[in-house]
Amino acid sequence: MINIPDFANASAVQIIFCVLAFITLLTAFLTIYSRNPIHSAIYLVICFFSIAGHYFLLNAQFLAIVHIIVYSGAIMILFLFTIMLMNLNEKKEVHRPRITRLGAIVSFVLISLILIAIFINSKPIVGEYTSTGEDYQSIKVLGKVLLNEYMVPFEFASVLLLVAMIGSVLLSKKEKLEK
Amino acid sequence: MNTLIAIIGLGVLCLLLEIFNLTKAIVPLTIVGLLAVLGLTISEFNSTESYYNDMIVVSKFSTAFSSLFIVLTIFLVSLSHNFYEKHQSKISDYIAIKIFLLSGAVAMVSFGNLAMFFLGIEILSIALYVLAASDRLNLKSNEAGMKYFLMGSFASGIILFGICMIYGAMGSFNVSDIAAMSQSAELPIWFPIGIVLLTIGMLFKVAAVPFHFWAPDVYEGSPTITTALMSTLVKVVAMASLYKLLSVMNADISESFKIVVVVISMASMTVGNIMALRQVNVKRMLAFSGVSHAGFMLMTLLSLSTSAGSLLYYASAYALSGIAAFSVIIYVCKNRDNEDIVNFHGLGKNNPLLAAILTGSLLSMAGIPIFAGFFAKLVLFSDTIESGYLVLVIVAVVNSIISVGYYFKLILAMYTKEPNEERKATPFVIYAVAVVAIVLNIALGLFPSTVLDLLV
Amino acid sequence: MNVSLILIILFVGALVTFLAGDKLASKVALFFGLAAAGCSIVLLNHFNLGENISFISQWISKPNVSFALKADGLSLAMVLLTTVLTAIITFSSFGNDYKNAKSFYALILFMSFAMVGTFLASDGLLYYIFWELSLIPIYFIALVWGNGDVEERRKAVVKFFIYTLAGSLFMLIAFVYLYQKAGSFLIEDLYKVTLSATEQFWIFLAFFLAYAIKIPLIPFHTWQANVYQKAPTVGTMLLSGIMLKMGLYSIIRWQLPITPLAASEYKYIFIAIGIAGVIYGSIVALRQKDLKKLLAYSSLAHVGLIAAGTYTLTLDGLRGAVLQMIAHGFVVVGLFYTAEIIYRRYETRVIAEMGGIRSQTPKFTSMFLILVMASISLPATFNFVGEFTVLYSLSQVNVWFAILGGTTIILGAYYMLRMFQHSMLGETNSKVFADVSMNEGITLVAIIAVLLFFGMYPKPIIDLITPSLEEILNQINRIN
Amino acid sequence: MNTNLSLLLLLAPFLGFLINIFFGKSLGKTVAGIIGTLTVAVSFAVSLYFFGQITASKEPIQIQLFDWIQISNFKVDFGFLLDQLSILWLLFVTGIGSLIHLYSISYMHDDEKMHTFFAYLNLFVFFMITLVIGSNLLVMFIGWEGVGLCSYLLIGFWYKNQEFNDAAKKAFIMNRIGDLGLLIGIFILGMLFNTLDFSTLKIGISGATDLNMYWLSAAAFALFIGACGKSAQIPLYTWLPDAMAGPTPVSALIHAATMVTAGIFMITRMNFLFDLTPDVQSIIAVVGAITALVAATIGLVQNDIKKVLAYSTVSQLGLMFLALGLGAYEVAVFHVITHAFFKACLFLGSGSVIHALGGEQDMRNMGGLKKAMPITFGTMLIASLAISGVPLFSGFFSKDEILLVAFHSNIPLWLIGSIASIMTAFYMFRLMFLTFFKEFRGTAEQKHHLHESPSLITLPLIVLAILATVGGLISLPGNSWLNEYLTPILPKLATAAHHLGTTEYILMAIAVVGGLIGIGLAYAKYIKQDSIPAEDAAITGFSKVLYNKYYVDEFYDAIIVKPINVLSGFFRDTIETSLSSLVFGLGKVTNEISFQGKKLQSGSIGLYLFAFVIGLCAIISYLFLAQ
Amino acid sequence: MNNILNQIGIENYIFLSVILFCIGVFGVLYRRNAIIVFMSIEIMLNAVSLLFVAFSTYHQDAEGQVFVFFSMAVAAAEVAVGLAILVSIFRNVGSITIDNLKNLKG
Repeated sequence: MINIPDFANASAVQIIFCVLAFITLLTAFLTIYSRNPIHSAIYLVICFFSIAGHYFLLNAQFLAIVHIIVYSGAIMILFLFTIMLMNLNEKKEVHRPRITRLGAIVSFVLISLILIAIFINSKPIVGEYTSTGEDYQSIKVLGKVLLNEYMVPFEFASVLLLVAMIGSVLLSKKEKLEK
Repeated sequence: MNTLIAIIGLGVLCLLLEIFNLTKAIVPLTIVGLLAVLGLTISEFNSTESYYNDMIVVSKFSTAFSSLFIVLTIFLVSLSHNFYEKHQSKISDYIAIKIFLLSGAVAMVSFGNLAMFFLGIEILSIALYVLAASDRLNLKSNEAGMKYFLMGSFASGIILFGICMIYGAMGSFNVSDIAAMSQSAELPIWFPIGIVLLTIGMLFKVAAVPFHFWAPDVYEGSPTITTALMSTLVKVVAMASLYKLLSVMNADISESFKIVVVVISMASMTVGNIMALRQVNVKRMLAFSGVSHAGFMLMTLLSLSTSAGSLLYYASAYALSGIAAFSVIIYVCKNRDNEDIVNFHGLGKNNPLLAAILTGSLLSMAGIPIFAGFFAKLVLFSDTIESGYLVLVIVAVVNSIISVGYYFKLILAMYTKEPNEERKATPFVIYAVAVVAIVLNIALGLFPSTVLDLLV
Repeated sequence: MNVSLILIILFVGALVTFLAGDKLASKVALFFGLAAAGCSIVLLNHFNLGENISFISQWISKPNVSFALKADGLSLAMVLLTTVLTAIITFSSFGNDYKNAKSFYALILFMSFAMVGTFLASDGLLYYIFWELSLIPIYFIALVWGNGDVEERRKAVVKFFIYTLAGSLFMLIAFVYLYQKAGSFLIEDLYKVTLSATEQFWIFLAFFLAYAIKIPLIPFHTWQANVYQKAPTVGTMLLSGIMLKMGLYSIIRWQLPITPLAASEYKYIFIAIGIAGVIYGSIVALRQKDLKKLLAYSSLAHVGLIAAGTYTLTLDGLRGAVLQMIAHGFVVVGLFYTAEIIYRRYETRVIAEMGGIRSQTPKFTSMFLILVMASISLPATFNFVGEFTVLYSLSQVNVWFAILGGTTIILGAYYMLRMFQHSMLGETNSKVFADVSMNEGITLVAIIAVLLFFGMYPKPIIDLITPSLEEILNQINRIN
Repeated sequence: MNTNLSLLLLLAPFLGFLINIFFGKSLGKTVAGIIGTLTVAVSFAVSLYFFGQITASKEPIQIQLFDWIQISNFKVDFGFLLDQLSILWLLFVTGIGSLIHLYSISYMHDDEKMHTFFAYLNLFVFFMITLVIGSNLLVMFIGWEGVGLCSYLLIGFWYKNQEFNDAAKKAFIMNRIGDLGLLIGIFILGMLFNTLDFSTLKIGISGATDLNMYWLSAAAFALFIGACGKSAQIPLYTWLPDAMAGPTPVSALIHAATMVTAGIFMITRMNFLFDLTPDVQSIIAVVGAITALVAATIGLVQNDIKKVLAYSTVSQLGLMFLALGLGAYEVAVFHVITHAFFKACLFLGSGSVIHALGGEQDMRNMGGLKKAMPITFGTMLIASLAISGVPLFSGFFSKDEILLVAFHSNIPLWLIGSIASIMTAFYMFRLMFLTFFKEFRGTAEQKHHLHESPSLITLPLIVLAILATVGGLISLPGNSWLNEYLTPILPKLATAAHHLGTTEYILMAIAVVGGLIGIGLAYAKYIKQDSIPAEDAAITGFSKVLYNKYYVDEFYDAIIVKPINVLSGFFRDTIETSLSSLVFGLGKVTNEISFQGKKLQSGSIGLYLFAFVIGLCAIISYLFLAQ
Repeated sequence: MNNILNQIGIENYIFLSVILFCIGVFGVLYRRNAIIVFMSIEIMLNAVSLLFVAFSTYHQDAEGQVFVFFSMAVAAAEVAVGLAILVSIFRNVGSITIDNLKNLKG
């Protein structure tokens, strides 16, 4: 069941969670709702930061930092760069036909209701969450896991990035034969 | 594992060759390299091993499918040279992307860890987005790339969500661990949700109804060779990995899930075939035909434990006839701005051999004996009846009948309409690929046991 | 020495014909056609000496499919019909100049190959494969070399193809279902399968659909007349002379013994369908304007009677059906050939545009008349032997069946004689009609000789087919 | 020996057929004619030999050649049975056949296809012999249908005239209706007795104790229908008058003397069956009587000389059936023989007349031929007297026997028969008077060409006239050679008492008087009153009905032929097209769905994703919420 | 060491992620500006990443967090390729409204 946070007796962690969750959802929503792409991008950055906040909350500091670097740093810059490049502003976008918007809202409501209903219906997790006490998320451990057990996927990810790189180049490189 | 490394090495080699200005050598070298890889893979056939903490698990299933993928890639690469005649400067990129795509495909059938699977499917997808949009001055190609990208990323999100739920339930990405744990009674509901989301993501990739909408548009818009790749290699890869995912992670899927599969399978066949009837564009028609074939292949999911051989056979039959068909389409539609049936008028007079090959491949897809497509359907029907879904088989049969309608539309166009232009020279490569593919198809039809019994 | 030899000859023949080039194709095809016919006669001889000329070898392990060719009297009779008619049909086409002749003749031989395979196969799947395979060549023959408006032809041929394929696919389901029960496709194993009444009914129906469309029985015949009309005469001959016999043969070989319960339970209905076809076909034939269409409907009537004979489940019914199948095969080929001969001279198939031919061509008229008489089963022609036996078996079931089925001899005479009268008799036609050429004469004489000889002396064929029919009848009458 | 001879008997005409059909043209007309005649004469000679043999031995000759058709519980041989009945038939078939062949040499000499004509005639004789000597019903059936074929060919001999072809076709189809009946009868007999062989059937039927009367009657009735077709009885008689379209010798041979008697032959053959089924016998008798009367009435007003004779034939056949129905097979046979003589003579005579008039057949355009054609006139007069039942001529004896038998069993039937006889006398002499007496009414040109026919034509006429005169001798009342001869076939004859009492003599007298009245009436009307039949349009009242043959043809046309044709049109235009469009309809519907479906594939990513999401929702909610 | 989930509960993380994910889905469906659609997809991926980390804590296992790296790599690659496609479309059409991409249909 959804635990309505009891703010009176809430611990600091709980309050932080709620605030972060609120910010995350709000900015995510605003990202979509905002009509100016630049605004959207800024909201998205805030959203990413709040997610990083969640990571911090969960004590995954390394991941949080990487997240900020990758998303807020790299990806968002890419977005902004593109937006600037295309010189977009909000006037260009016209409202979608009502039927499409209605469809979007319907499917949004449907999917969220269904997913939430399923999780609510499912057996709640009872009992204490285990805590082994072992270190499992420090940089050291992550590094070991990533470069020992997950060495192959790690290397394979490089292929992924290589493909993305070749692909992006392919799609934007001018050919010699082209006029 | 060796296969994977070799393929990636080959991809890098392609890139290097361009640096050394050896563009001419790329295609032949790649083909030779792929043949070597094929040999390597086949030599590993009977050795079941796992590598690097179960990241890659080589089994009969994986080697058999990997070999099929490699064979298909050889065909596709062979066709590339001709197709990219005017883009010689980029050919290394194209070939390299295809090789990397192959590596993703191989990873998708030989994964032992969901991370490998995820990365494999992403490599495959991203490579495909690029290839679909690769004719970048062509608006259709752009649109195809964009549509595929948007929907594909969406599906990726779903797949990722599914993996996440599985991880939440099991605490591991290792499929053998997951399989072991899936036998225990107390499972959080996250696991089945994860499986279902994963399956839906994969259904998108195989273009099953109602997740098929992208397929016709993307097939039509993409450069023909990419369409060939999508409709043969990628479809087969997606299907094989879906099969593998479901069979590896939990041995028996629930009855209600089977019902879902049955419904989707029926819907795919029916929608695919009916929609294909009125198509004018051949690629689009084959896209819908592919949707219906996806429906057929989904039937294997109903008898997971026994139907690996059937799937392999169906996949081979379908993909080989697809290759043959597309090589003819590439020939016919070269230098045309569309792939309408009009272009095929009179092919029977202009180029009887290619017309015969296209006819053969269409007949194979329609499931006419002695082509492999017939046995493919037969074993599927047999398996499905055995598992008790007679109704599904009847729907499948009705669909086979409908499918004849559009396959024959093309055949009719070739043989009864007057040609609208002079015949042009046919490159040797196209002949070779088409002939070899159709001969392989017929050989499979004559000796089905060779493939059917591989995965027993 | 075994029956696969015939298949090999025909298949190699098809290949060689294709490679021989347009000029030689017809002769090469005739050579192989004759070789196959000769081979089947030699094999028949071996068979009569008691040698085992069957052939079986494992083909696919899972599903369990064998390449099994079993030659018993019934199969051999049908093979003989096929090979001899193929040779005759090939020869009959000599007067015509076909475009892309090498493909044309190769397709004829290939079709013959598939049909022989259908008649010989004793493995359900193999049988099905040959069955389907025979569809492809005729499709192309009708499509590419057919006559009339292209659009119309395309419509007719595609309808034919889809229709027949639809029927046979249901048969495939039945086979697969049976396979699940039997674990093998071999006919012996399929005979052994025990099926409940419901299962038998559905399997029977699935088979029936395939055969009713192929034969065709009413109301599944709508493809027939159009295709017969549009196809080149060679194609029509192949279709009507041999291919529709595949359906009738299959009833005897596959449908009845596999589902005996259903067969005996519902036989009245199916006899009635057959007989309805007789009457319906005859009546529709009355007012056909196109010669080939008229012959098509006459064929519909005849096969209706044959089918009714098979469903009597009596030895007479089966035997009469087989005799009539062979006889009808020859006579219908002959009749379509006469249509072709007229077409070669007058370039029309419309009966009203003919007439007054007799006075110009006594020889042709005589032969045509003999064929007409044979087709309305005048005694002393082969057709009479078959028709008599079939009608006799029908009367054993119920005399009314015989009476209703027997209307064919009245109505048949009516439409055939009317056709003969308006196409051949009357004031001399102003257009010159050259008498039959050497080739045409030989073809027709060969057919007529067969019809008359076996009309008087059918014993060899009766002796050939009877033991195998008795065996099948035992299967039908087995106690489940 | 017997086998070879019987084959010679059978195959000689067939040989003639083959020679004439293949080489006739090169042989020349006369040679073709001679070959045709000789081959039949050979058969006649062989028949005579067999006749001698059988009168001596009294043993039927059975010949088996080979197995023909195999049925599950019996097999049908191809064999011959030469017994008294078949040899009797053989004699007059081949005998009259030879005469008519001879006649035809001259008659057909002007026809360019004379060799074909002889080929067909030979073929006919061949089939007729097969019919007669077949040892079982099926071999008989070969001949039965074979003569039908020849009849078809010969009626339509002048095939350029489509009306003649129509007549030929009609004859064939009418016969086929009967043939179906015959076949059904054969089936039932085969089913009941497991044989079709005459001799075994006879043993089977007479020996059996528990016969199924229902099926037996059905078989007999079915056989009778067959006989109706071939022997032109009501309701299947209309083909015979039309069959006069053929050359006159054909009418004489096939449609008067031989083929049409096949029905009587068959019923006599199967007498052991019919004797057991009195119901069917009465039907036969009634049908025969009515046919006799109806045909006679129609004959009264016909103007075509051959039509008169044709209806006369039908009427006489009716009388024979009357006899058959009353169980007096020997009488029927007797009348068959005498009828063959005088009717052949009449037809040939009329042929001679037609020949002389250059093809004119309408009696209104004849007259006064007596002087020009004395032989023809004389022979025809004899034949007419015979058919009218004037004493001492053959017809008197045979017809009288029939009436006698009828009187003994059923007075109304006798009455009908007698009236028919009177009418016969009337119309025959009407024919004679109109043709030979008074003045010639034809064109001047015809008159100029009038001549007696050549000797090849008159010779057969004379022979037949003699036979028509003395033919009655074979079965004189009270001392019948024929009855004695037929006793092995008709066992009842041995026990039947043949005495001539007062009743018989009175009846005889009545018949003679009746015949004379008929002649007298004709004389009164056509000689005294000098009347000539009116033009077609002027015929009114009942005679118009008669002249138009009771409108039976129109009636059949309206209730059978037209409906079938309409039905055919309906099937062709409506049922066929709708069945066809039903099948196409399925395709069209699918295509239409496809067409509408294309709109769904609108190209909008939003829609695609929407479908994706909805699909996802549906699956998930089905799997996790609905359970 | 205290498991932080004891205070918040894994369910809440699931709900948060699900809602975030659904907002992403909504964005993809709702917006027609391709860039915003891309951003929505990023939101979806991030929602999943968040859940990964939560589950990682739940299981006290590092693999979940490692997987997030891969997911980041994928996200980066996708964005790169996606934007490349977008740029090429923009060059051809001059607009990035995905509703204009309706040439392929039927």
